Amino acid sequence: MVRLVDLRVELAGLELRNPVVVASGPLGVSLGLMKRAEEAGAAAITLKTATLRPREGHPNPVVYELPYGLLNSMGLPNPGAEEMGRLISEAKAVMRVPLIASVAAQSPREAEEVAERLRGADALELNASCPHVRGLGAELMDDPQLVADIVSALRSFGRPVFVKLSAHGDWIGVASRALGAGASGLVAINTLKAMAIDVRAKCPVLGGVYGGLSGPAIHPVAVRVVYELHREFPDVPIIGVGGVETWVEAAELILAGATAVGVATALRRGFHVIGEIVEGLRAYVAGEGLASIRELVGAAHR
Amino acid sequence: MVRLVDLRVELAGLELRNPVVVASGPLGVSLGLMKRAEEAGAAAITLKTATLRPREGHPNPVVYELPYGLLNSMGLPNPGAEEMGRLISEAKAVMRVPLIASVAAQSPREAEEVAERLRGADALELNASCPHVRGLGAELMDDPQLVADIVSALRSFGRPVFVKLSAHGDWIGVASRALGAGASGLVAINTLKAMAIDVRAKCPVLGGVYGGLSGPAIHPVAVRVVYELHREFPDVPIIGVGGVETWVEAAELILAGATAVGVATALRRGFHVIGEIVEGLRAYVAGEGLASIRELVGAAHR
Amino acid sequence: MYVGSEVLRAEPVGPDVVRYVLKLERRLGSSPGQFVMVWVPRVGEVALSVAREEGREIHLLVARKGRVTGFMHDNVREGWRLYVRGPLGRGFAVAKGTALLVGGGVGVAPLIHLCAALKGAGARVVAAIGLRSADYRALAEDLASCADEAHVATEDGSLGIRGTAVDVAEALLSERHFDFVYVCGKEAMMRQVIELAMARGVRVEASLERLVKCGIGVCGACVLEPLGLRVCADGPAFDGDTLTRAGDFGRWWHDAAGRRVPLQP
Amino acid sequence: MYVGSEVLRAEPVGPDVVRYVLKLERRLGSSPGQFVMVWVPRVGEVALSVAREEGREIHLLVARKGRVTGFMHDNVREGWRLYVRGPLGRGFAVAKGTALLVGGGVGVAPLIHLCAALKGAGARVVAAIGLRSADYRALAEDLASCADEAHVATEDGSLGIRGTAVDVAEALLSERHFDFVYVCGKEAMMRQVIELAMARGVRVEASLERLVKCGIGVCGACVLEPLGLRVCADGPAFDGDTLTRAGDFGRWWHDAAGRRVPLQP
Ligand SMILES: Cc1cc2nc3c(=O)[nH]c(=O)nc-3n(C[C@H](O)[C@H](O)[C@H](O)COP(=O)(O)OP(=O)(O)OC[C@H]3O[C@@H](n4cnc5c(N)ncnc54)[C@H](O)[C@@H]3O)c2cc1C
Ligand SMILES: Cc1cc2nc3c(=O)[nH]c(=O)nc-3n(C[C@H](O)[C@H](O)[C@H](O)COP(=O)(O)OP(=O)(O)OC[C@H]3O[C@@H](n4cnc5c(N)ncnc54)[C@H](O)[C@@H]3O)c2cc1C
Ligand SMILES: Cc1cc2nc3c(=O)[nH]c(=O)nc-3n(C[C@H](O)[C@H](O)[C@H](O)COP(=O)(O)O)c2cc1C
Ligand SMILES: Cc1cc2nc3c(=O)[nH]c(=O)nc-3n(C[C@H](O)[C@H](O)[C@H](O)COP(=O)(O)O)c2cc1C
Ligand code: FES
Ligand code: FES
Repeated sequence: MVRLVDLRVELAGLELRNPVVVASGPLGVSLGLMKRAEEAGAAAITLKTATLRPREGHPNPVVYELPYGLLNSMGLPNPGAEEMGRLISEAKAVMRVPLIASVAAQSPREAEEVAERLRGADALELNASCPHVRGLGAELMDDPQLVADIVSALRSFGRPVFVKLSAHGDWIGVASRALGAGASGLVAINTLKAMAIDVRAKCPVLGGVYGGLSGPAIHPVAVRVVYELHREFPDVPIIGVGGVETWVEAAELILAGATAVGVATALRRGFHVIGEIVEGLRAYVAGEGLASIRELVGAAHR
Repeated sequence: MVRLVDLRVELAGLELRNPVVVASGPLGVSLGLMKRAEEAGAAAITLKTATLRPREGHPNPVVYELPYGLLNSMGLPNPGAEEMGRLISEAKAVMRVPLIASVAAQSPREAEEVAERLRGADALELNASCPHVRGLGAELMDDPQLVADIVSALRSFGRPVFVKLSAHGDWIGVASRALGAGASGLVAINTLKAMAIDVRAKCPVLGGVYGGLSGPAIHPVAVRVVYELHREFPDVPIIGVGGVETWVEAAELILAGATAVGVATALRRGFHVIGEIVEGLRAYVAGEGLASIRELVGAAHR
Repeated sequence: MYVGSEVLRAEPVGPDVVRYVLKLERRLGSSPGQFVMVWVPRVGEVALSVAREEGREIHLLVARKGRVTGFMHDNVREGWRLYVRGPLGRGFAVAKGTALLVGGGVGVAPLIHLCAALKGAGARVVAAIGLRSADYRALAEDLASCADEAHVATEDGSLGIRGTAVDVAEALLSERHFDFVYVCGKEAMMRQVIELAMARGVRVEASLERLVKCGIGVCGACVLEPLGLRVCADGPAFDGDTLTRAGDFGRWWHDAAGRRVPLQP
Repeated sequence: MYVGSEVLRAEPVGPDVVRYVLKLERRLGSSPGQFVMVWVPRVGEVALSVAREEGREIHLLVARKGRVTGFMHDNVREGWRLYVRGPLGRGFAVAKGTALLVGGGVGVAPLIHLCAALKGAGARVVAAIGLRSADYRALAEDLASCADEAHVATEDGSLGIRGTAVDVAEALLSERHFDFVYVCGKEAMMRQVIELAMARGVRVEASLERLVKCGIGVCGACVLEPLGLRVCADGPAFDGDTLTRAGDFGRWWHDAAGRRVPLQP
């Protein structure tokens, strides 16, 4: 007997039907894929990170599969903020779940220009953590003041602003400054900086040389980052991301302090994983004799 | 037909019969285990990290097994530098391979006191990277000047000094300062900061709450760190550590720029893994038609 | 996680098409219509259909297109090492009965693999092959010799009838009954064949190409809108019904930056 | 990677020993002599021998020793959830013929599991059980009822003969032939039994306890010098020959910091 349980959560003003969100990346710039994710049960969709101008990304190979995760070196390919904005308008017309637009920029000015074009989205996420693109993404982690300034700029659009953190660098410090500048929530973690070398070819495999490690391998790292962020900032909503393959990893991140969880690499097994995670969480909450999943957020700290 | 190949490498003055070294930790403080590792083929032994005074470490559970790695939160248990020094003297009398003593300290003064007692070892390794002990280990990564000062202090014992880096923090910066202060080589990487929560018990599993992730999960991160270190410091010997389970991962680290590789987590499968890695490397070098494994060090950069 | 391979043979089968026969370190285990990503170290990686698999050997038919395929044609000879990941994607449904296989140029590649499987399953196979000219004769050979019956058309009439694979297919579909049609070639051509088959109530599958980056369904590069079909993971083989609902089919393409651009003819 | 379990029963089998019967979420699959690490969330984790395994149920015999076992005795009742990892270590060699099982106090735990396996393998089992007093009667029951023949000794003579398990074992070994001796208890006791058996050329195995931290052989906490034997991974069951060469056996112990300290008697 599965009891009636309430999976809804509120995330910096966004009303989510359950805590499972698609993380930035796997859906590329496809409305069709967004719809498939929504139909599979996702409670919100994060768009592919957009830059001001179009980017082709790194040459192939862009991924390297490992038994316990995935290395990717996409290099933030995207059609630029202008086209991403058009996609968002189209998507808003047909999607019922909130859309979170992901922004990459090197200055507050640039971030504003990007966000201006993405204003149709329900929330903005600053990608301060992409490990395989020079100048964009993770380099921001070294400059907390810049992150704060970009957050201030993004705030002006009247949408919740999330900051996506890397597990490298001083994420507590960056989070603290970003929150001080008005960020509404945090997303953690992005992929870990990594690479692969083929021992026969004797050279790096990825076209971009460096890549980001995702999937099960990084899950224990994500749990730790989310746990510490929640301990430092107990009132701040967090989207926990990293190695969520089943409801178990999702539950771990929620217990650590995440209000919602993001899924990326697991989608290589198909969109059905989203529904499986949602239903698994439902059974878990019921099995624990609770009425709402909200009671579990941060419960591992108690 | 396996051709005769030369597996010997030279590591900051240490002559190694092959590139496979036991990393700090798995052998605890046991001369018997060191001998077993030597008999299994290890070319050098790193001792458990020693602190000035004895430490009991964290309460159980101290490990959490994952399909793709291991979380440990030992908490640097060790009998203190005095007893470790006695062990080293005993060991030097019966072991033929070099012994590397690992030092944890919070100040140059303390490091000197520790190293003074460990001076029987063939080399010293500064543990600047243990992720689960407050004040000792990874916190050093935030203070490159302190690392440099400790390295200077350790240099006075006339032994090669290695610095063991974390993949968190500014390891390039720390390495650069350490080398400036006279470090002879680098060891990378230590475990990644991580943790596990049990979803039924709804609390952290490890007695020390936080732990370090090792094994296959961290291997691509180790490859990247070693690759970048070798690019920055092409003449500096590196012991590459992280997820070496077979000769393949060992070869990857060597191609990335490591002169030797360290093995820890793989030993849970038994000491025979050391011999398997050594023999696998021998066959690999032969299969590539090379005379010496030294030709492969850093070859992925070419 | 690449499987290493050695190039056993690299033989031109047309002015700008080379057949590569690779010996892999271990069996691939592909089904017809699946593809592999072939990595040329320090150069790049491209998607290629498995044209044949026997033991540890696979055949690839590679048309010169751009950077990587150009490098392969110019440099990759017998004895080279190539690195393969796969098999990837979802291949054709192998049906019983009588099948019509319609291939345009290098599009015959997955059909060769399919033909062998169909024959193995006891089907009767008729092939309709369109080539630019008789210079591509060798490209058609494998499929022609596998099929029970093969019809070749060339644009200039230098071999077989003058015309396209569509012309041949249309004639065959008009005069006989087929249980299944499989097609691979340019999208405009595939569109026409799908229409011909569906108009006659014959089940049809087509194998598509799009810009493939990850090859495993996690990046969205290869998507067909508005259905959100990933060629690399939901395909490359799709049934005709699905493709008629995929507006992009035959019309739009996503470039490397994900911009929607008109499909080159 | 713990297996969750529910405590089905927690029954005292002596003044400071409790038998816990756990129902696991899935089968453990232990062989006799193997152990598990039992995690009591927010309290700690201890090594315990599997005293019996039937389907998804396992038995543990837990002596009050310190922090964790004390907490268990005081709090862990029917309905509690405990978390188990294992089976760990290398257990006893299950031999045929006639076996003598010598258990001191809670040391009977692995012998109960072993007895069932020996009986299953067609062996004849004689048990020699040493207890402090008749108050521990229940602790001996499982082994006594499994064995073909059981002899009990108590230190105060309140049950069976007055004396120790060693006294019983010595008498039995002097009067009959055994193919194998298995012993578990205090190390001083085990040393004596091993000597008795080896003097008569009888194969003998003993199950050891040491301070176990990781339980999987990667930390060195449980080591016996000078052989570098890890109780958790190379043992806990060792043969007599190995143990006579392990100088620490019966003499030295490593404390939590890894200091070598005399073994408490
Ligand atoms: C599932 C699948 C199976 C395929 N099977 C085969 C096969 O068996 N034989 C074969 O020769 N080719 C096949 N292809 C196409 C092949 O992957 C491309 O021709 C190749 O990637 C081009 O790489 P390049 O570096 O040589 O060209 P590039 O330097 O990348 O230049 C190619 C140019 O052509 C355009 N283009 C047109 N179609 C494609 C395409 N499908 N992929 C990439 N670029 C394209 C690009 O936009 C670009 O401008 C297949 C593709 C897919 C997706
Ligand atoms: C392979 C194996 C199988 C075991 N099987 C059983 C069993 O079936 N039943 C049972 O009751 N016990 C068993 N033990 C012993 C049990 O693990 C310890 O008694 C327990 O860990 C003590 O934990 P504690 O927190 O209660 O005591 P603590 O608070 O840790 O205090 C225990 C004190 O006793 C000392 N001590 C003496 N022997 C041990 C030991 N072996 N482990 C830890 N501390 C020790 C410690 O140094 C410490 O001072 C087994 C041990 C091993 C290694
Ligand atoms: C193919 C791929 C593309 C990604 N692209 C982006 C991106 O554009 N922006 C971003 O912030 N994160 C991106 N990520 C990171 C994911 O959003 C996520 O943080 C990371 O993969 C960890 O989650 P996972 O283990 O569930 O994959 C990408 C990940 C993958 C695998
Ligand atoms: C149980 C255990 C104990 C360890 N103890 C130490 C230590 O005392 N000092 C240290 O520098 N590293 C220690 N390490 C880290 C290893 O030396 C090594 O850097 C890390 O585990 C990555 O290598 P691996 O993937 O081969 O395990 C320990 C690792 C493990 C698993
Ligand atoms: S190429 Fe990445 S989803 Fe198809
Ligand atoms: S307890 Fe760690 S090696 Fe045995």
